[in-house]
Amino acid sequence: MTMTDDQVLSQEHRVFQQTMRRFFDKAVPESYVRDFYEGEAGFDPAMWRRLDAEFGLPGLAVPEEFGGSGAGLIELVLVMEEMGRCLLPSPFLGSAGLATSVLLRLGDTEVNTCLVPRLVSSGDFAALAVTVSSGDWSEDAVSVRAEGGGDDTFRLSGTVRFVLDGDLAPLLLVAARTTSGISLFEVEPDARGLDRQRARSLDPTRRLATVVMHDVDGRLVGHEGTAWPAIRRGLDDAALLLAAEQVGAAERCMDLSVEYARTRHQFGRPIGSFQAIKHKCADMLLRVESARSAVYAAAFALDQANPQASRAVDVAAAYSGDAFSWVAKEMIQVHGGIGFTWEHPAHWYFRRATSSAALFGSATARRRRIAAALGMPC
Amino acid sequence: MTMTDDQVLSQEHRVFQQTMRRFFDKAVPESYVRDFYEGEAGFDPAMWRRLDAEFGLPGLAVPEEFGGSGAGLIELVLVMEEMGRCLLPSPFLGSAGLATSVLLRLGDTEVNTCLVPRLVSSGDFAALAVTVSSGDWSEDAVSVRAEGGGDDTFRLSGTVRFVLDGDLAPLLLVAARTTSGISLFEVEPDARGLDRQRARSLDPTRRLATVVMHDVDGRLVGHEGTAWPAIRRGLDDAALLLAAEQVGAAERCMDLSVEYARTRHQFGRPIGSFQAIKHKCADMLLRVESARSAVYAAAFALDQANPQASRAVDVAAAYSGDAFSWVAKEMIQVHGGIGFTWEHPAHWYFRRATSSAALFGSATARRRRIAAALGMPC
Amino acid sequence: MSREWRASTFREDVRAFIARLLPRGWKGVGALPVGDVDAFVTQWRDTLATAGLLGLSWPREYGGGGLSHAEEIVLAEELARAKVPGGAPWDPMGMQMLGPTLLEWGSEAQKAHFLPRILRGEDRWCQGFSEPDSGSDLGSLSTRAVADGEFWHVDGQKVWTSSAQVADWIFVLARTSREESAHHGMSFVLVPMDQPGVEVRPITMLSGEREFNEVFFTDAVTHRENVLGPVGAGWKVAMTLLSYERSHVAATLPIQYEQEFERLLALVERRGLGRDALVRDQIAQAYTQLSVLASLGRRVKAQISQGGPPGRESQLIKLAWSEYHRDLAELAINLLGPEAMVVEGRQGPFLPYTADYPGAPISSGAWIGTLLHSRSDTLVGGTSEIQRNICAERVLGLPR
Amino acid sequence: MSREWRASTFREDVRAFIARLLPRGWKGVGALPVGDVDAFVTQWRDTLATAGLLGLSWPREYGGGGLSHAEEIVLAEELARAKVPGGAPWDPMGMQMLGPTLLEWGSEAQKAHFLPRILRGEDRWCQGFSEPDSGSDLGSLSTRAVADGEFWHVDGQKVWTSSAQVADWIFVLARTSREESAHHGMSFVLVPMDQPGVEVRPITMLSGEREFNEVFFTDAVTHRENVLGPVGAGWKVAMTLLSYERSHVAATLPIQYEQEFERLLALVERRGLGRDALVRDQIAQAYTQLSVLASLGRRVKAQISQGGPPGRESQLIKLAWSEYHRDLAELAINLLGPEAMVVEGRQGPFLPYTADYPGAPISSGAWIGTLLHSRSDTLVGGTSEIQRNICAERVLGLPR
Repeated sequence: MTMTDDQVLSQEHRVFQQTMRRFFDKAVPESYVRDFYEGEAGFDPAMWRRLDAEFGLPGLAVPEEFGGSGAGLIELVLVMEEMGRCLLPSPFLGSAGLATSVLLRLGDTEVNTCLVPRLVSSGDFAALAVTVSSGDWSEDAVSVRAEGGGDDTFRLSGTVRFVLDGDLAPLLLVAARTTSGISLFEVEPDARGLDRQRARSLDPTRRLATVVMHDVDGRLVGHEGTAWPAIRRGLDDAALLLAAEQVGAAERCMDLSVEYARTRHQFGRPIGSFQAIKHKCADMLLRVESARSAVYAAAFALDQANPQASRAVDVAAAYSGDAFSWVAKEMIQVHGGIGFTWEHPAHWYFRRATSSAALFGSATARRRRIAAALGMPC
Repeated sequence: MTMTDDQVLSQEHRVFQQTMRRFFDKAVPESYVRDFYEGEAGFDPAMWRRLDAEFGLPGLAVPEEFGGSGAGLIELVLVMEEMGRCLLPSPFLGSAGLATSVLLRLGDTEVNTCLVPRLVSSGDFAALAVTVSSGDWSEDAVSVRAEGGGDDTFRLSGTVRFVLDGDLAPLLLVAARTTSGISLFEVEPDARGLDRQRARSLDPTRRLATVVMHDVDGRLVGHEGTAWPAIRRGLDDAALLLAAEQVGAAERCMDLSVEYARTRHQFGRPIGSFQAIKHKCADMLLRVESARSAVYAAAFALDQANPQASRAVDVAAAYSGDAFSWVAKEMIQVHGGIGFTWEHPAHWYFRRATSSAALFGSATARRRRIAAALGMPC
Repeated sequence: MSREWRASTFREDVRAFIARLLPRGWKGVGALPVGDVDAFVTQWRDTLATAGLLGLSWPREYGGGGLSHAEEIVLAEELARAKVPGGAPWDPMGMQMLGPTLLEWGSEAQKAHFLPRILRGEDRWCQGFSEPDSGSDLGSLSTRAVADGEFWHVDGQKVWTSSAQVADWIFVLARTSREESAHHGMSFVLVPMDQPGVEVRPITMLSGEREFNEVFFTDAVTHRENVLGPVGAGWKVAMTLLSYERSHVAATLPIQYEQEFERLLALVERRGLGRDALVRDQIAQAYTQLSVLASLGRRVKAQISQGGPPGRESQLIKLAWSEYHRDLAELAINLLGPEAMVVEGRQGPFLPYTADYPGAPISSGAWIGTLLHSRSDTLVGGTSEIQRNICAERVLGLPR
Repeated sequence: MSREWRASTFREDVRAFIARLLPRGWKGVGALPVGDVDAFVTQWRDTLATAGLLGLSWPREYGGGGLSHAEEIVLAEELARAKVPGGAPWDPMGMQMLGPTLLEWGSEAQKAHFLPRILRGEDRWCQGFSEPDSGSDLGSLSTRAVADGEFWHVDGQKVWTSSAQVADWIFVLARTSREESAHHGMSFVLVPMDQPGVEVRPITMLSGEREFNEVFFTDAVTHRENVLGPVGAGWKVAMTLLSYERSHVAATLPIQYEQEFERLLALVERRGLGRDALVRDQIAQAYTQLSVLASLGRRVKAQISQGGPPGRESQLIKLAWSEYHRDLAELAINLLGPEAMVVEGRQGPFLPYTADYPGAPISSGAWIGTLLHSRSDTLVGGTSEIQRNICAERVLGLPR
């Protein structure tokens, strides 16, 4: 159990953070999110273009040689915190966080020079279909089968649920099992035998889809049978980014609670002067700052290719998921009746927290991995 | 899942309860318990005689035909609550609660007419050695071996830990495995090859011993190979009585905490006016009354031979153990520094709670049984 | 047509009666297609009315069954066991809350007028207690009723009023004297809804449903005879009403929660989670809590039925059940795993304080509904924080 | 004999130095026979003193090492990693708390007199802050110091004073003006223990050990030059002192807790519990908490070492660690099962805020000691309740 060395945000990081905060404060007010609840909209192409045009966010962590900005996971983490704070509905997590990360981690020149640049400054985004109906993000759980001919074209069959933006993404990547193991495939959005259905999300700002394939043509991405390590590492990256999003969202819940507790009066006093409320807010603070510390530590560990980075991700993900869920729930309690209305944003965060707790694997599953990593006999 | 019918204490029960409360308030003040902490004393024969002479407590639940008072488990529960309240150090639980119960549940005429009466109005008490070194109170865990000749005399070998009053009890009963199964034996206290060592208890008011046997003569009690069902049911009875003791002790912790919170001032106010303390006390009340309800319900179920009585005992035992532990811990927190001193009785209750949580099996083990009883596949 | 019920054999009789009426293989209202629920409930209310099972404990002169509160509770239990409702969704306000309170505090004229109308379904009632600035702090409410000749004039705003959109009358706790002390100077005023001075605005809840409302009074009027109990005694009358609600809820809640727990076991079995040691422990913990609270509830009920005062345990019931249910909903959602991200099947409806309808499916939508609504369990009717204050102050005597 | 240490290579140098001195197979003080601990610690303190590793950040003119606070922290970390103490049990009071505070607030004469004596072990110090009626509420303390010519006269009572029975001096926070406002009118007074006006009565703790004391002042006297900082600035001086304590603890605690966690893993392995899914989840939860709090601590440390103000996270550290450690002790006891009923082996000694000595056995006695003492973690130095108040009020700005 070696601890990593001191790691802390640089001055540049703080400036970047403030830039993002200012942008999202203005570009994503409550009314913006409300539209996703009230209307049928589920994706805002204009916003996606702005993220690219103004900040190059889709390519933020893509090396410069492939068209990106060459930043690290820590910068992605800072972005995700801000997106979580305002609950931005966006393909950012699924595309920049997960799919791009998996592609890069394949370490394949052709992929890097052909596919990856498509996800930078093109307006395109990607979806990665890797779960199965049980929603387990593990190697064993990959159930789509790919049968191949002599060339790089395979025929894919199977169902994948809970695919982030899976019904919309112009670039659809599918993890499937061939005779030689897990491989990655690109599937054309309009391919024959492909059915993509948007799911009725608990959290309307998190777009999920079920992807059904019957003998769908898929083009091999990278080498056959060798995709799992890249997917596994990409899932680690995505889990960490999800944790960062949870930190930002949880902090916003805390801020809303503190603000309400300061101004709402009952029994002739602001409710924030009652210890029960006060202590709840203190516990929110403890969880938010603890989660943030774990997320930063894991991001630095991943960026430095620390051999224990994966365990650090498990720790950050398990903790942040639980922390956000707790904070979101207690926010409703602090708000009393008003927190229980459709109108108040409290439930948006509660829905996001509940939904996120199950994305990429539960806290319990992460703890199973931690126990194994600690060398406990299985 | 059928609920039992309404069950509530009768007026007679309440009178009995008050009688016991008055007796113990007077006979077992703090100074009485303190002697068990300060001195070498570990058993008070005079008190044991008084419990018998004044109230017939050792034979309370023994049928009248065998010399007892013929009361039910509910009466024993009421006694145990009061003993828990004052933390009476006594062989009552091990002898009247466990050993006598096992003997009666053997349903053997000879046992009932010869052995049982020895435990009523004689000043004698019994210890039952049934655990193994791992402290698991299950059938599989019985590891003492008995090798028999033609008559009722066997030779016993093995080690039993955590035997209530095992070093002192004039009547020593041992559960051992013969070729035909678990059997019960009586061992003479001065038998050759028998070694009884008092253990250094975390809770000095709970006397525990390790009993080591090398080819010790044991006289068969009841029939060979058929003792387990009686032991199992006796352990249920004892677990319920332990739970009752926990309820009484937990309530006393609550009373001490409330009293302290009313009188101790900090920041110019009684600390009981702060919500953090107030809510802790409310949670103590919730746990105490919930535990008591579960214990009474299980006692009525056992007394009525309800087929689900055993599950009710598991529920009461699991809940009461956790409840007492929680209340004892929070009592120290409410008391602040003073609760952390040797002088203050808070730690007596904390020790009793910690120790009791492991006696007759943990709450986790009880929940394993509950899950099985709910029909979940194992 | 109303049949006679005998107290001595009431439980057996009513159980047999219900069993005879229900369709074969009846699984509960929750198993009906969503669109059929209203029709079933309407028809079922008629059945109960015809059988003399509405207002069972009310005097026969007011259209009731003439039995005691004990049989009323038995009926509630048997209906819950049979997985059928005790009336229409708005009936509890009139039948379980206002009715008994009228019997205790009402004038002869009030009883003779209102009680039969409640049973016949001619008057639907709703409750006007909470206000926007007096959520957990009823003592501070500011809706006023001012007497002027034959009428009271009511001004103010109430909130969290269920069924207001269908109600004919509202019972309002209003300040009727200038005295500012918290619990004095209030009166319990019955106000007709169908007048220009009363405006109802539905509140959409976090689940998207509209069960609660805001009710605005702008010079609303009601006749001076529509004060229940003495002028200035409103707080006492309101407390009477709430105690009737509590005893009813205490009797039926354990049964509903047992049925819900069985649905949870079915979920575990369907998902094949029963061998997971962690899940087993969580399920056993939930069962332990359920079982313990049911015992606590029975102890309270038995004390009351023995005629004794409800002990200090009674104050704990609402607090304990609400937190149990909140935790159970979270457990169910955790067991669903990623399925909880997607609403499959119907979404569980809003039922304050209680589980989803018995017989509800075990698909994610039903449990998501339960999860969303369970967040109100620890808020509605006094937050858990207030409940703990009350326990500590009134039961344990800690200083305010 | 004192050797020179260089800042640039300090960590490597001191690590090698310690490694060379320790016996082969060194497992930590906790692995020594109980009777050998005192002798080892005394000898080890001499070794550190000889090597110039006491008062590392103090100026050389006062006998210190002339390095910075950063090296002091590195030294503390390396000693903790090597499972050896940084001095005698009473040294932290003088070396980590009073020493740096003297350097910040003391007169030249005070520094020249007291600092070398602390390092040479000639003066042992103890702390007089808490009072019987001012546990978590230091603002209300009532011990008074009154100036009379050349002397201050001290009257009152302090409590929870560790090492008072072996100390030569006590630093006392005393009221020195009639002004009753909470944090004003206090001074920080250094009082010699060896005089008739000072009486020490040991307090036996719930574990049976005697680590804390009551200290009674009855017209105790100290020279007027023994006030540290300006008269009336006692509160500020005391806060300086506490902040030094906190930064030291923040650096070493994670290391000690990691070592303790490894003992817990050893316990799980020895008891064969590693395949139990519930135990695995509990262990993973504990590890998650440990790891998260270590990250939080490093973030605070890094901010401080970057010269920035400690962020709002720093206020959380004590609260979080104390509750972590309390929970960990309970987990260990649960894992022991029935063995926890009996004290086997030595009982873990009292070490406020920290784990048992590194290298301690995994038998029940050690964990029972940890359990008993961990109950004080959430009390000593401000209860968790007070810590939460402070977080909410000072960090989040909630009203008092």
